Amino acid sequence: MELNNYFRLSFRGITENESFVRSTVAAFCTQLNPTIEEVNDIKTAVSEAVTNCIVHGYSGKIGEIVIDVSLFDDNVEIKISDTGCGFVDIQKAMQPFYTTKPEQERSGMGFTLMQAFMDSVEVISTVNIGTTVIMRKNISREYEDVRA
Amino acid sequence: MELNNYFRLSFRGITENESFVRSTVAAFCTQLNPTIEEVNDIKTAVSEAVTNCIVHGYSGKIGEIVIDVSLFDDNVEIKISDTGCGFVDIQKAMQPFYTTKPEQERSGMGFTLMQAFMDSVEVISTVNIGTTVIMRKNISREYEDVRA
Amino acid sequence: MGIFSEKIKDTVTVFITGDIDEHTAPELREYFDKLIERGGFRYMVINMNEVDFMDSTGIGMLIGRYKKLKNLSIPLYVAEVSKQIDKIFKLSGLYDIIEMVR
Amino acid sequence: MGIFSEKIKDTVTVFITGDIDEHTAPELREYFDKLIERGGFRYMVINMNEVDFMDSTGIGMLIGRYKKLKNLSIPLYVAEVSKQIDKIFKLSGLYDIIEMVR
Ligand SMILES: Nc1ncnc2c1ncn2[C@@H]1O[C@H](COP(=O)(O)OP(=O)(O)O)[C@@H](O)[C@H]1O
Ligand SMILES: Nc1ncnc2c1ncn2[C@@H]1O[C@H](COP(=O)(O)OP(=O)(O)O)[C@@H](O)[C@H]1O
Repeated sequence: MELNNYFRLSFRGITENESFVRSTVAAFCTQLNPTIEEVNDIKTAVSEAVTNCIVHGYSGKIGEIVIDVSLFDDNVEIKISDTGCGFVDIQKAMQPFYTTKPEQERSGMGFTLMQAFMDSVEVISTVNIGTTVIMRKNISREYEDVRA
Repeated sequence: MELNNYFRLSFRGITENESFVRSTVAAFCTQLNPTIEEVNDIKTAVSEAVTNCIVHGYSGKIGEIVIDVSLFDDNVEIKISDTGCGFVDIQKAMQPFYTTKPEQERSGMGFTLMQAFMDSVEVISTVNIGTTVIMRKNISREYEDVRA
Repeated sequence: MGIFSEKIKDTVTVFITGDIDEHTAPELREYFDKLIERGGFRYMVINMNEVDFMDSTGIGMLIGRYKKLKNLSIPLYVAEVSKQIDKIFKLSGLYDIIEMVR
Repeated sequence: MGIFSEKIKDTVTVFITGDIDEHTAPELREYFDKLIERGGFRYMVINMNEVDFMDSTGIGMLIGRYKKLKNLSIPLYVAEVSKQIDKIFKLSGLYDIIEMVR
């Protein structure tokens, strides 16, 4: 599995940047010739993880968010990190509809969507240190091969 | 002059990334409501500086390029850096048609276009350490004000 | 992001354009809640034809509106949901409370 | 990026689509140089209508082709240059050697 390309993006954790960030990740992933559906899955998963950094990790304060995107032959790895509050019970957090901010109308479906739209989701979180989410997705190159 | 938003992008210095990078910078700058012409100017200037990192800074080898984009009330600052070979005579390098790679059909017009399309261009270069180009451009918010 | 509505007989249809995410949700919520407060309709339909993107913040926002309307016995429907948003509706069970109409 | 050409009488017109930059220049150069080697035309026009972007790498590439054609006494023209690329042509004095045609 060879690393063919990568970027790292650090940005201000404000909601204004959400659309910019998911579009940037999606634009980069087009180098793997994904389907439109795969691109949309990636956009959704990125949006979930970035929203969590802003809403939960930094809740109210403004912090920096870092995204690493690595392209391999037929898959992408996306790592999204904050240096915010962190959390303890990762298994509980990943349950559908579990949220610590119901008063803000959060649905608790963030991790569920990340897991549904990506092939794997790994979470590393330490209280007062921060949270890193690592997601991977295979991109089938079938379409490209047919045309080639 | 308040910093309203910023990002830092590090990426592999390969020509495949040029189009991705200039589009990413342009997409971010739309937060200042630039005209189409201003966006195109920024794209061209970014492309010149990134090409220089790849072609001159790292010439042949693959290195990392870092872009910092900072948005202020009515202007943008773009900093583009490589850790490549660097160069000595900055004044000479900035002259129109001056190039050290005429055999590669380089035009020597890179810095000239950066200067024409941005309001200021500053170059810091140290041999064997690398090169940083800092460009600034005012974005007139007239159009937005008229509509508002 | 944009939002506007149209009332025909008993039904108000809300058209959303652009993205539904953490950045746009506050404005969407405000629009919906003013509309609900003003009242004068018996059914609400959200037309999603021009929605480019929605994430789980949208789920929370929709469930919130569903609850407010339920208290007033006003049913909520959606129309013209894109493939990606349809996947999100199915995954989250949203269709159980917000029915799809044509 | 794409490139193709069309010969009508003495004139070959080359159509470029997409971006002209350090990434696409090698393929463009190769196409032009094969076309020039093959010959069979007295004038060359580059139609830029579908070019989305060009930077100074494009200037170098065009000057290179101009020189090759000049050795063969074949004049080079451009057509349908966008506003941004027009600015680049003017700044670099490219119009002095590559004339604009309609
Ligand atoms: N980056 C983060 N920093 C701190 N806590 C987080 C982070 N991401 C997720 N969490 C915790 O995990 C819970 C579940 O997250 P998620 O499934 O995305 O649902 P929601 O965002 O709607 O609450 C959150 O309510 C929060 O307590
Ligand atoms: N990042 C860089 N690293 C090393 N040398 C550079 C760099 N950028 C520019 N130079 C030097 O400055 C010269 C002029 O640059 P420029 O005006 O962009 O023209 P061109 O790229 O066509 O040579 C280059 O030929 C090179 O010698």
